[in-house]
Amino acid sequence: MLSVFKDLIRYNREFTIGLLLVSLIVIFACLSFFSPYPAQDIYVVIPDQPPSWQYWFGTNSRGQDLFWQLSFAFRNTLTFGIIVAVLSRLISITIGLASGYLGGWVDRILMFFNDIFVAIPIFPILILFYFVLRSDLNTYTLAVIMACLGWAFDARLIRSVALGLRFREFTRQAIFAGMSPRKIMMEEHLPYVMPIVFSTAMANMIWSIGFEVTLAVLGFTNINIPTVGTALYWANNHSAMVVGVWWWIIIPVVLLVMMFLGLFLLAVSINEYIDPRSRLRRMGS
Amino acid sequence: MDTVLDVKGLKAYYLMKYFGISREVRAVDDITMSIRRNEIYGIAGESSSGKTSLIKVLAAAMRPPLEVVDGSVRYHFNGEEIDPTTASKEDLKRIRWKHLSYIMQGSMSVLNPVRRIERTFADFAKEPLGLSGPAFRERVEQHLSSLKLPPSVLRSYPHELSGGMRQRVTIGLATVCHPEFIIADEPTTALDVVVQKEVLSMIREIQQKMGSSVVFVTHDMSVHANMADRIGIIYAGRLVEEGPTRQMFFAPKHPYTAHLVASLPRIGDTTQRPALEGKPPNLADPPPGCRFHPRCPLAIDKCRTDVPPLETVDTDHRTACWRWQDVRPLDGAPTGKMEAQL
Amino acid sequence: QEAAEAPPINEFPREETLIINNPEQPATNPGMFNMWVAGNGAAWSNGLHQLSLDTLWFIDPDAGLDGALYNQLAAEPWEYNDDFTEMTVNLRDGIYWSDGEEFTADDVVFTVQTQIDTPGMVWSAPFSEYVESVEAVDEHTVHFTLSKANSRFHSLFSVRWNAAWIMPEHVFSEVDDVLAYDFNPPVSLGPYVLNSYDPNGYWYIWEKREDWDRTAIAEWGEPAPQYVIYRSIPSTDNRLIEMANHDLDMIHDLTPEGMFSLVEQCDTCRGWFEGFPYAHPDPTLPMVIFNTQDERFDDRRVRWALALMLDARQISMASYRGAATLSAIAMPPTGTHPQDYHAPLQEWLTNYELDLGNGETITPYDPDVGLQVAEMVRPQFGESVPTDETAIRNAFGYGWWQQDIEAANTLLEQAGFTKQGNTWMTPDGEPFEFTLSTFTEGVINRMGTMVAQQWSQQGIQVTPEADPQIFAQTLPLGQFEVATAWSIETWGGNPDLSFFLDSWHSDYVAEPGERQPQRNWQRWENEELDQIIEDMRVTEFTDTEANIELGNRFIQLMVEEMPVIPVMSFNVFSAYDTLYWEGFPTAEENPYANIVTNWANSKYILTQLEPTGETAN
Amino acid sequence: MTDLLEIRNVWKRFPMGGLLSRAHIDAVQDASFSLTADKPEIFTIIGESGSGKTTLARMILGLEQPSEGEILFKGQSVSRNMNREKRLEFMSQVQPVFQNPFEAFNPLKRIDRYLASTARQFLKTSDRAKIDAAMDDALQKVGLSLKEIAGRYPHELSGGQLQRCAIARALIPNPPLLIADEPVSMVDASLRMAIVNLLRSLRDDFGVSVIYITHDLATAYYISDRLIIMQKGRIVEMGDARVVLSDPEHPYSRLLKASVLSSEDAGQGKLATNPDMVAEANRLATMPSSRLQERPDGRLVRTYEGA
Amino acid sequence: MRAYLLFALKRLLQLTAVVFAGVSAAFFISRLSPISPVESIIGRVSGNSSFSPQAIESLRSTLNELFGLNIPLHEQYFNFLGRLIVGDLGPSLIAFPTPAMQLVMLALPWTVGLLTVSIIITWLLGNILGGLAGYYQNSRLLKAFGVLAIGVQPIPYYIVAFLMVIIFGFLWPVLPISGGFSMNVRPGWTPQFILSILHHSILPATSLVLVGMGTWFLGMRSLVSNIVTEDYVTYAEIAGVKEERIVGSYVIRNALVPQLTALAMALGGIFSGTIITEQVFSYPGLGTLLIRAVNGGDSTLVLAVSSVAVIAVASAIFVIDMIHPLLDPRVKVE
Ligand SMILES: Nc1ncnc2c1ncn2[C@@H]1O[C@H](COP(=O)(O)OP(=O)(O)OP(=O)(O)O)[C@@H](O)[C@H]1O
Ligand SMILES: Nc1ncnc2c1ncn2[C@@H]1O[C@H](COP(=O)(O)OP(=O)(O)OP(=O)(O)O)[C@@H](O)[C@H]1O
Ligand SMILES: [Mg+2]
Ligand SMILES: [Mg+2]
Repeated sequence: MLSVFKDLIRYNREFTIGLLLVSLIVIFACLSFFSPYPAQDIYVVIPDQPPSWQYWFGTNSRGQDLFWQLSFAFRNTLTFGIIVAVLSRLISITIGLASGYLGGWVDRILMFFNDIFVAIPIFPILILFYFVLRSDLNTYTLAVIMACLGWAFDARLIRSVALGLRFREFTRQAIFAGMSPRKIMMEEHLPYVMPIVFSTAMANMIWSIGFEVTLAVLGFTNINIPTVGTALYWANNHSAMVVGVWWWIIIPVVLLVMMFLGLFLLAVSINEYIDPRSRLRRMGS
Repeated sequence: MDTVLDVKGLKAYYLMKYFGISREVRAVDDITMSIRRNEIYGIAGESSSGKTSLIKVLAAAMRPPLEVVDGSVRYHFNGEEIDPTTASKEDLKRIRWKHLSYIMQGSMSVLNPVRRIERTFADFAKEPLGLSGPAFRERVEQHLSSLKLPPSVLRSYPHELSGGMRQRVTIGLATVCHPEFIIADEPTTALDVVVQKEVLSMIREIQQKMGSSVVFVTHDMSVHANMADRIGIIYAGRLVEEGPTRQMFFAPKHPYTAHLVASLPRIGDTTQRPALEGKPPNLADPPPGCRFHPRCPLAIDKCRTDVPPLETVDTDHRTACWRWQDVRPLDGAPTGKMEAQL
Repeated sequence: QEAAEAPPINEFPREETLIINNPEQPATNPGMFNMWVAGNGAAWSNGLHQLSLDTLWFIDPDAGLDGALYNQLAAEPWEYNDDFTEMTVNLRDGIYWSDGEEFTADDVVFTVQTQIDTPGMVWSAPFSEYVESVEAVDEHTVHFTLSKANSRFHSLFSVRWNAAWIMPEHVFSEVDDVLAYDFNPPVSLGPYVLNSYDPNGYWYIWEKREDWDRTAIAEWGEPAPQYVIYRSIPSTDNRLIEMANHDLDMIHDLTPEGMFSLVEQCDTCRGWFEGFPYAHPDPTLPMVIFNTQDERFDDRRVRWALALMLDARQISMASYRGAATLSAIAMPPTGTHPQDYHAPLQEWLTNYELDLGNGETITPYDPDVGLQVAEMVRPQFGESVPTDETAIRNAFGYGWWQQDIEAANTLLEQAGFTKQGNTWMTPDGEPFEFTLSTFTEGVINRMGTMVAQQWSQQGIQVTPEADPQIFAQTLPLGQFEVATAWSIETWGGNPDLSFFLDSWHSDYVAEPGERQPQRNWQRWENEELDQIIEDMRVTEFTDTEANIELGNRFIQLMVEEMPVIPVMSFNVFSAYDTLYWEGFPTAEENPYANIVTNWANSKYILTQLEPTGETAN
Repeated sequence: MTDLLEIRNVWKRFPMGGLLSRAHIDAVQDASFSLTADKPEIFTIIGESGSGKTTLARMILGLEQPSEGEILFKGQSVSRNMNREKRLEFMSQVQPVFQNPFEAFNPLKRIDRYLASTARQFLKTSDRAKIDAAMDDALQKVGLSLKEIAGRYPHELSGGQLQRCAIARALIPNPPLLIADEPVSMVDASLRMAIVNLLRSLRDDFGVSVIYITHDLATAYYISDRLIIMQKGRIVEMGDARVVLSDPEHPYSRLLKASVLSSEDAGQGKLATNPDMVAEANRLATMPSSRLQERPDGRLVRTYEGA
Repeated sequence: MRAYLLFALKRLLQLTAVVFAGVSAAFFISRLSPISPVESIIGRVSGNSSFSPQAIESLRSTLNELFGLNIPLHEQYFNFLGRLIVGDLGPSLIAFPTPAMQLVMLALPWTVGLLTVSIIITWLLGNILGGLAGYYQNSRLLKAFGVLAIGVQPIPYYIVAFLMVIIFGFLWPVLPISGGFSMNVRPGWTPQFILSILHHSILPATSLVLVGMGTWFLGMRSLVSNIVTEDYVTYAEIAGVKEERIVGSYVIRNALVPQLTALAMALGGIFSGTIITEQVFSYPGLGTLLIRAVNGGDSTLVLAVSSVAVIAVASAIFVIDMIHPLLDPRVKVE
């Protein structure tokens, strides 16, 4: 594993750049553990200071040092995105593989639910959840809800791959080797859907963070928890852009873009690594 | 003699780079051969021996990572000489389908699944034929009927046709412009015997009618026996023997050929047939010397170190074996004398 | 056919048009103008109640054109009988509805009677409760017989920002189902009629009546703009941009930062104050409200301790960037109140002694906090910050409680709280922690966050919770521990406290979990308070001196008990552009009206405006 | 004589078109035959593509439910709806060998994984040593050894080795019956004989019966004991392999044999088929009423009413 | 043809089922809302003057009765289903007694209009550019576009929309930043009105296109780069088929099929985008209505908006499903 990693770093530029970007953001997010200021305190520094040596990312109109504030925000947002991505991957893999492999009425029932989840407008539901849960709607709760709403699309993709695998000879071989359906799905078919899982995980993160930002900007999340979304909410609340405190908006956006670019590059290069086709070619035959 | 194609010392490798480690698969390794006008040349060999790779070079259908590293390929069409490995895009376009056409391996997937057959025909042949509208359509229908296909297939989508029909459509596509040179890669694999025979006889008919040359590939020796005028045997990227069909079958001069022609049982004959032992060589790391030596019953020390040259042993018959004189037909090999029983 | 003909393009010449920001969300039910029905989605602040409807009196939160009390449809002030069980109103004559019908006493009677008869209308409940009967004595005299003594009954017809509007009897009496009627287009009793409106509710255009002089406003002059457009622009940034582009003449509210940047970017734009702090103080009093039904806050020592832990300067900076008008007393420092209450009470406050319970006393009041804040913002805003002491006191407030952690700790200990490490424990031995409900945005949210933070720093774990339903549910239903909002609102232009105080009577305090009627959100009960309220009920509204006396009693009681911690007035960053129009009210020269655009009083501004002569090209 | 496998008047009907449409295709029509337990044999099914060979095999493997008729294995009815326990029991008796050796194993997984799983499930043991022994035993039967195979990925083996591994896997539970659906059609000439010879030795040396499905008449003649020839879902001829192939009687059987290309004719370009034979075979395929008739030499031949 | 009708029928059944499940879910979730419309109206109404507790109590019971909130939940549910079939969900609670559907219908054309246009533009543009980028993998311009697409994609939509307002409304004020049409034209089928609508929709639509395109672009690009390795493409190239033809009819055409399915599935998420659009550009539409309904605890209106959204999305998916067999002859209409 480690050698693979080394190889990837040495020979795959995309991987290296991606890793660099993502590590930067992750390290940045982890710095929040060493923040000299509590996350929610306001008016701890002079407000509205542009980026400088003293305040690398400037300060916002709430008197917070943006460097530390954003490191909290990225920690929470990253955690949120990862939880959503992981949970919804678990659901979509389970549903997709089961639906594709088991077929028949299982498939029909699962896809019926899938269709519902696809057609349901998510936004009203999220807002309703906010009104029901209010400040209990923290990062984790929201992540779980988003995960429950965000699997349908990818489950269908996974299903279509699994559907093809179902009729492959090695699947039948596995059946007659006495493997249980669970084992076949998880050990035989899963590797084939991993590339999809990776690339959709990435898309899912963008999607969920986008939603978080949307909700936060409208004030429909717990705005006391620093996230990228609430950072933008507060910036908006203080008319940051028209007032000229551009760094309050531009810096988180740049960091966000860096993070996704990094994730994207990682996904692409890892994909190539785990894609059965290219893996076979690499192993030589 | 009237040669249409000259291949000299052709080397075509798959050059691959994975995370900095470069590997080459020597799929075509130093092949020299020539094809004459109005003949059917069969290429045989086990799978992964480089047949398709060679064909791709000949058909100017190379895609990275396949690259020609050495040698030349020359076509002679109407006194014009053209090397498909170096020719410009325009030159290639000029000869394509009019002079040179190609039936790709896997006829199941070479037709655009969302396009009606007639549109595909128009895409492929309208320009080279220089016909338009009804004239073109008539020409296509006529051609299809010679392939025993009703005109209604033109309105169909590929998935609506059976495997045999699709194969015939592909052959129709490749031959509708009456090219001088047809390259066919396993045109009958995956067809049942009845259909296979039909398709083969059709290709032959067209070839004879147009006087074109055909190079075709299959590993089914009985197809070669009935189709080809000459046969080339490829083993691990090398041409190991080449000669007129009868000689190849009845008097092979390479142990691998001898094995190939003898390996298949025949109805009415229950002699125990031995299988070729060992594993086909890895083209990324082929054995030194004669590449067949690890599996060869006749192998001597020399075979392990020295590459045997392709020597002419008879008219039109060349072989690359240090011990060709010792090669004898194996037990159960066809003799040409034994009438197919009953 | 007619439909094929393109309708004329309506041009609204810029120099004849006043464009006003309607702070409400775009109307939910844009074609609905029947404002008398509760919850039918009719928009109010889109010009309907400012320009088209009218009622008997207006009481301005500021100085007013000729005093704060306007006799609008009434020809003169109300007349009560001696025991306040009857009220007689004389109406103006020569007032006409926009459809030519004359306004008479029948309209007033119809308005009251219909609402009594039709539950589900906005004023049904109070009319049913207070009115025994109503009759038209003659064309221009209405006589109310009240079901019980009520010296403030007239306030139902007195607009501070809104009041019971008079219905056109000749229209509504024809209507079968008053509740379903949309009153579109509205028949107007004010100087403007509806010209057109956005079917999506984003804008409404009003056009001056040709017979504007047959409306009550004529008394104060001719409204200058031919057209008035109300635009709803939910995004504050867009408001700012539109004004900077001169597509908006009056903005209801901006963020403090938005205001600072607007005056920088637009030469012709300004706020209520020419310079810092720009904002207009509304006659409401943002404060910290304790739910006194929570036993931890049912102890004045705890409430005082929490008050002493606060640093008002920081709160002012955090919420308003310093542009707050602080007030230590339970009285918004707005309108005429500083002259009536704040200035006179300075001395009493300065000498006020707080008994800490352990034998020590302190004098907690710092009379110069306002001056200190002014010094704090001077480096950033320089010349725009006033230098004159009275000006500063008017803009930044008089004084506030000195932060005194030691005294606060003493008080808490006296109340049985203990400090373990850096955490305060309640007498029950639980950690002293609670949630502070606050607004979702704006200055009140910032104030709440800051207050919570200051308490947290002293070892009380306080979590601010942004609550979108704070006024609709949280406060009325008592679903909070501590909140930042307000339970005090006044007329502003009059020292009378009836606007909020009557509802603080202990008779109205609801059981925990029940809905508390408007305003006594702290659910505080106090005998002395009840006495003040009962005294007020038999004091004539116009008896200024008696009312100020009552006010002083109230304020002193509040200081003593601290059931809420008053912080400052609700300053609204209203802005206006003087490129096309001039004559707007200002803090210094001519504070004749509240600049806030959604209040019905804003119509008086139209009579004072004059075109500058600038035209759009 | 006990029956190992008995196929009784089995039909398989697939619906075509929509839910409400009545169109269907009879992939297998009225097939009956049986294999005895006492004498292992190679039983060959031959026929054109689409004639129902695979469908028949799938029904025998219990992957498809016959529309009509019954399939009995050792007297027990084979059903698609067996519970897992029954199915495992059944699978330990009947094992398949698939067509494409390169596809038979997941390219991302080691091969021994399948062998080990088979051993664990069907020999009901989790003792590593026993499993290894069983694996090695089976591999030895096909001329390989565990040492050669252990830890290797499919791409590291040749097609012949792969196909032998697949057969070895099928042999682990010591099933009396193997079903091999075109096990050699995807491998080239030099490998083909290795597999075919292996099937033969399984019968001769280990007493395994094999149902061998193929297009290839030559290998059928070479190894099989009995065969059936199928055309469009119907069995048209059945009997001793050598007898039938030496002298096919049904027109379709004859067409098949005539279409076999022979290397004896090398260079003569014999590619023509007698069109009348094709026409006759196609005509019979569509005839509605017909039945199998026994001939004196023991074979059954389909005859048609009105033909 | 008959087969196609049967296929349509089956899909229609499925559509009904999805709609039923969707609106039922919306019904029950909307009933979870802790906000009572009655309380918020009382809050608003009594905010204007001092009401006594008795007055409030009488107002409350009146309103509860008026709104029909005093019957059990399951009865409300069956009422709701019955009313949904007739297309009248009853009066909105925050705009009583205006029918909720009337409010929805007022907002619907704007949302549907803006979304349809921008989705179609997004989809076409993204797919065509993505297709070209996948085919001409060495083109500098398209590569740059790819980098841009990847870079723009993660920017929150709110920011994109907001930057457009700042740029085109503030720094360089050339386009209207709020409203659906100008105040000086009257609604109607007149050229002025239509032009005004188009003019006002430029910024909202562009912002939607900008953020949406990246996904399609990237998706299409990777799809195409797989398709170009398909045999039928290679074969057409070898045969010297014209390049435009290959790109159009062989490559992009085949890739569109999965992209169409993806479009159907992406529709469910679009409503969230419009809410931001409406907020930032003060554009009329369903999103604002929904937020207002939720804020006001108007469960009828929430349901009306959600139901219409579910039906709209499900129908759009249905339409796409119906086009699918026409686009891909392999899809069996069974
Ligand atoms: N795109 C490719 N990249 C790398 N190696 C390849 C590629 N295509 C083929 N090869 C390798 O080149 C060698 C020759 O392959 P080729 O397809 O020419 O064989 P073939 O004789 O046509 O086989 P078959 O009978 O299976 O068609 C094989 O080892 C194969 O693995
Ligand atoms: N699941 C299915 N649904 C519908 N039709 C089917 C199904 N499986 C097979 N068929 C049809 O049944 C017929 C018999 O198919 P089968 O696969 O059994 O033929 P085969 O003899 O194995 O052919 P091949 O030699 O090509 O493998 C064919 O016409 C096929 O289209
Ligand atoms: Mg090949
Ligand atoms: Mg088959």
